[in-house]
Amino acid sequence: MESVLFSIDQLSHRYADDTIALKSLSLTIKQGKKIALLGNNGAGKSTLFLHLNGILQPTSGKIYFKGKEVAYNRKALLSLRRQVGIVFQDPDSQLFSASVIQDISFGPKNLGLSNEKVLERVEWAMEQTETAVLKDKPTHFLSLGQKKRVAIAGVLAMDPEVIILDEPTAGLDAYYSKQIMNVLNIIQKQQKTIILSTHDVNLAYEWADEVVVMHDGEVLCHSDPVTVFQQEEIIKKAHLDTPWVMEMFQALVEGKVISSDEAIAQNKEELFQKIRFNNMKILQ
Amino acid sequence: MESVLFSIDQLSHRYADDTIALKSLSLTIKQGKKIALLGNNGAGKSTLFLHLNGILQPTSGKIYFKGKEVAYNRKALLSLRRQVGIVFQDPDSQLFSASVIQDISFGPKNLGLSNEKVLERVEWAMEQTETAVLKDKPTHFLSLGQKKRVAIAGVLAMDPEVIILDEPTAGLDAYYSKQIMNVLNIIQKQQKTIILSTHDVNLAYEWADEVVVMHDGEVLCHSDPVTVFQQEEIIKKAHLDTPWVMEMFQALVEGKVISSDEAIAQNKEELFQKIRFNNMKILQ
Amino acid sequence: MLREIIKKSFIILYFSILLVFIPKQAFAMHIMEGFLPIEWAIFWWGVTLPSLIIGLRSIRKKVTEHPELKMMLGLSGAFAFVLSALKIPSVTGSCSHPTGVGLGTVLFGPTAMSVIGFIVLLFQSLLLAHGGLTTLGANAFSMAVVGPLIAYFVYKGAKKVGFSFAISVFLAAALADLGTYVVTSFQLALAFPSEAGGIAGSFAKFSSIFALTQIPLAISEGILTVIIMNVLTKY
Amino acid sequence: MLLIDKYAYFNRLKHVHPVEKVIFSLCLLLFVIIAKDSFLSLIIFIVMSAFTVLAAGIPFKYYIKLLLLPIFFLLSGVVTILLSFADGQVIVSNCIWSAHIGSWQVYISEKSVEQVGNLVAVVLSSISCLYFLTLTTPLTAILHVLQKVKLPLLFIELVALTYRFIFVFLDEAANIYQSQSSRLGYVTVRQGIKSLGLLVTVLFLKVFQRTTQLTIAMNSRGYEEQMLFFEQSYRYSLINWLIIGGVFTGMAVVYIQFGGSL
Repeated sequence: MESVLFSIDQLSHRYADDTIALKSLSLTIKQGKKIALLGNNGAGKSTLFLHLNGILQPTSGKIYFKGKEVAYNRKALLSLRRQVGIVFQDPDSQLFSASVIQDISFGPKNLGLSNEKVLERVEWAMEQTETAVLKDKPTHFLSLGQKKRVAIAGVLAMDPEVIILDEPTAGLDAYYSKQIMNVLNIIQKQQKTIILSTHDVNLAYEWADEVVVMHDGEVLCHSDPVTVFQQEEIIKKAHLDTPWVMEMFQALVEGKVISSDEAIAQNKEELFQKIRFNNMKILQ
Repeated sequence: MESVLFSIDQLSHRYADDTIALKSLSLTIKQGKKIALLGNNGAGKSTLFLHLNGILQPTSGKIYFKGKEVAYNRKALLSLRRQVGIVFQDPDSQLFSASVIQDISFGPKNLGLSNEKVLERVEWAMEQTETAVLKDKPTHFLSLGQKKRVAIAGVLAMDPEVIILDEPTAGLDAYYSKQIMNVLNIIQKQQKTIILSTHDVNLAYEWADEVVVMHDGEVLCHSDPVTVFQQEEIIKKAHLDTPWVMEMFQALVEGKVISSDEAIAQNKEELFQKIRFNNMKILQ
Repeated sequence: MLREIIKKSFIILYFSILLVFIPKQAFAMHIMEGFLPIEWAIFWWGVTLPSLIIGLRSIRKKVTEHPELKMMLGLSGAFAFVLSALKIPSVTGSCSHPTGVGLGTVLFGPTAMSVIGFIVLLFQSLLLAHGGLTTLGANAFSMAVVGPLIAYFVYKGAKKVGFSFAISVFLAAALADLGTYVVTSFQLALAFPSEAGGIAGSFAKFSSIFALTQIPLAISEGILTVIIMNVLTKY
Repeated sequence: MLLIDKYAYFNRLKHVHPVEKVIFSLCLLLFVIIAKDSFLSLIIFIVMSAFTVLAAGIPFKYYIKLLLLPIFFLLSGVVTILLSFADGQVIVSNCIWSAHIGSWQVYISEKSVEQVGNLVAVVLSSISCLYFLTLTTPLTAILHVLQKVKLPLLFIELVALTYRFIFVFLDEAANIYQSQSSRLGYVTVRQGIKSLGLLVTVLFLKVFQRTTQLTIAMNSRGYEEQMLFFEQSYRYSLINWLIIGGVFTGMAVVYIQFGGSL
């Protein structure tokens, strides 16, 4: 059963200095999905995220969470933020406590849990993100990759149903990026919804169930990765690249290496398999 | 003729807090090359860069610039810094002036040039980096991509022979990354040497003449991109990925789509051409 | 005795009426542009300038030894400005703005702080429309000269007497804040003596009005500074 | 985030020579305060507001909002001056309103009403002069003027650095605040003070961090002891000087003809 989590209706946002960040954007987000948000710098991704957490209020339009309109009184916000966690892009602005364990416990403590409960949550979150060894380290001694994992742990410890991540792999090398993506896969197995923004079209293509392309405060396209990246016009308009697996697949179809009837490869392994398969056909 | 620009001999660096950032590293950098420095966070890339500009002094070992040992008196440093420019990763820590033109003119002013000369240099640098339209804008209204270009312009305006860039494309989307790389290509045509550090193996593979892989304060490997990325052990040790063009090429050779005698593809276009060529062979 | 009580209850009434006028964001302590008569504006500029010059001289001396100090001071000015643009969740439910004078002084000393304070006030009048240019001298005297001095001496004195670090910091920050408002009230009283009570009567009126916002603010600023210094010393 | 700053860069008078704008606004400001004349003040208030809204194109609504900004200070100051206290037995002359409370009386005298009326006019007029300057002149241009009047370079350097990093730290403060709110950091006052303390601490540590990075970056570009500022070229305009001269003459005539008439 796919229940609707967020339903955004004609959402517009205009900042105090009159810049318009979102232009009557409508979007539906279903439970348990892995959603990638693509778009260039300044497309409005971060503004949208801040709305999903109730930090910004719409200039016009409405946001429904689990069918109820989002309200902005203290009690409603408390309940919304308990269920929706955001991991921000710059971990330096997210980690504000002196030590790792203090930082991870910031959220659960604010939920008013008992000390034992908080500790339980924190330990669980550290286990999921493999940050237990960093526990007593001061946050400013961590590497970027470690900081990002601690930031994720801090949100996980609040046990939200939806986790939003702003550019979780930006600035990380391949090794740490994979580590982060592994953490996300573990989380997703627990039926949590994950929404992330990224510049990495290859990551989005291979990882996401759904891809949302944003440009200039609007949603250009929202569908499964293959459908989205086949729309060349949209990809060009949003200044995106085509994922190389897809580009390669198309080149191989054109080059008659892969038959044009074959389903498009969704990741590197599938592509390699198709090439091996072609080879076997030739040998036969 | 390839003259040697930097010759680094057994360079070690130990910070005041006793972390050892460089371990008797030796490296030769030739004039007019495009060099990519790869390595995970904490490999010592930034420390190395600060040595090349005379900001850090070696704990042991020597650095020669154009055959002469680098000295650390004021006059020698001024001359070194006139010839070697660094663009740092975070433009907010590099741009200290409120207006773009003030910032770009800072370096040339320090060289003691006349106002007209300064203006000439600034205008030239703005033209190269396509920042002339930003001229009168205050720094705080610029986007990240614009700030990065202004930071490059500020270094270019000093007309150095070597330009060092720390992660010039980090945090930028595909569109702005390409813009930065275009700027670098323009600069390189003027016989300048460019050294950049990056996490993006695909960029390094396609762009660089030489790739240097660093790990834990040491140089693991220094050669042309193809040779470097063929050494699987080293790539693994430095937590790097194989560039997809190369990986794909190998898969196609294994899949017998491309003959194993063929030279390895150095970029996407070459790879596509080889596939088309294969197709034609089959048709014949 | 009865008289005293009635007087007090009357003052309370008077303040409750005033409270109605307090908008959400009260920038109470900056004397606004044009409020001071020209002779007083000039007078306070004249009082403030010497301490600015002394401050600049002492900075110049230190900068030749440690060039990075200049960057440090500039960045601290930016920090102090940003601090003053933040809202403290205050005990009264309204929001107030920390001045950061106490914090800066404990860290940099009063002479450097007077220059930084002056620059911050300049930016507040130019970018936030708090205070003004003709009244900058008076505002700088209360907030950038007297405030830092009080913070400095209270902190040193409290340490000497043997108070704990936290209490010394709290007293320094809170008293600097209170001292600032007393000076501002005095400046206003000098410029606008009341008919009946003269300068003293006018001072009583101004200082009791500002006490309303400033005492809770001084307490929250003191607590905030202690929290910050505590965390900072742990780093 | 700072709207005054934004308008300073995007208004129709941004290219006017900053020296002209500074002289225009500051001289009128001084004139208002020295003359202390209600009628003159009202005229100058209208003229300056017209320059700000009509000539520079600052939105009228925003301008009104700015005028209301110091209202608390003005009201509390005005009420304080207006009301006087005295012992109930004293007979007050020239009193237009009074009330007895117990053995005390509170009253408003004719003189204080006059003083307050004049004060409000002068204050309004002065802030209109200040706002004209801040809404039309970017800080980068004001720095240029500070150089022209030969203020100590160290002072200008500190002002310039402060200005640049105000925006860097504002951004960072906003980011930290948002991430704290998303983890429920500001739900109660207690949590709020604690979270704000953490925010300020982190921000303060960033001052040190950025100082180190900035020093390195500046050294790498040949920085020695002083920041050398590039002389920017602005053009003086005869028409502007004529307008400035015209307004001054006009105001002087108003003052001489109608001075003290209100």
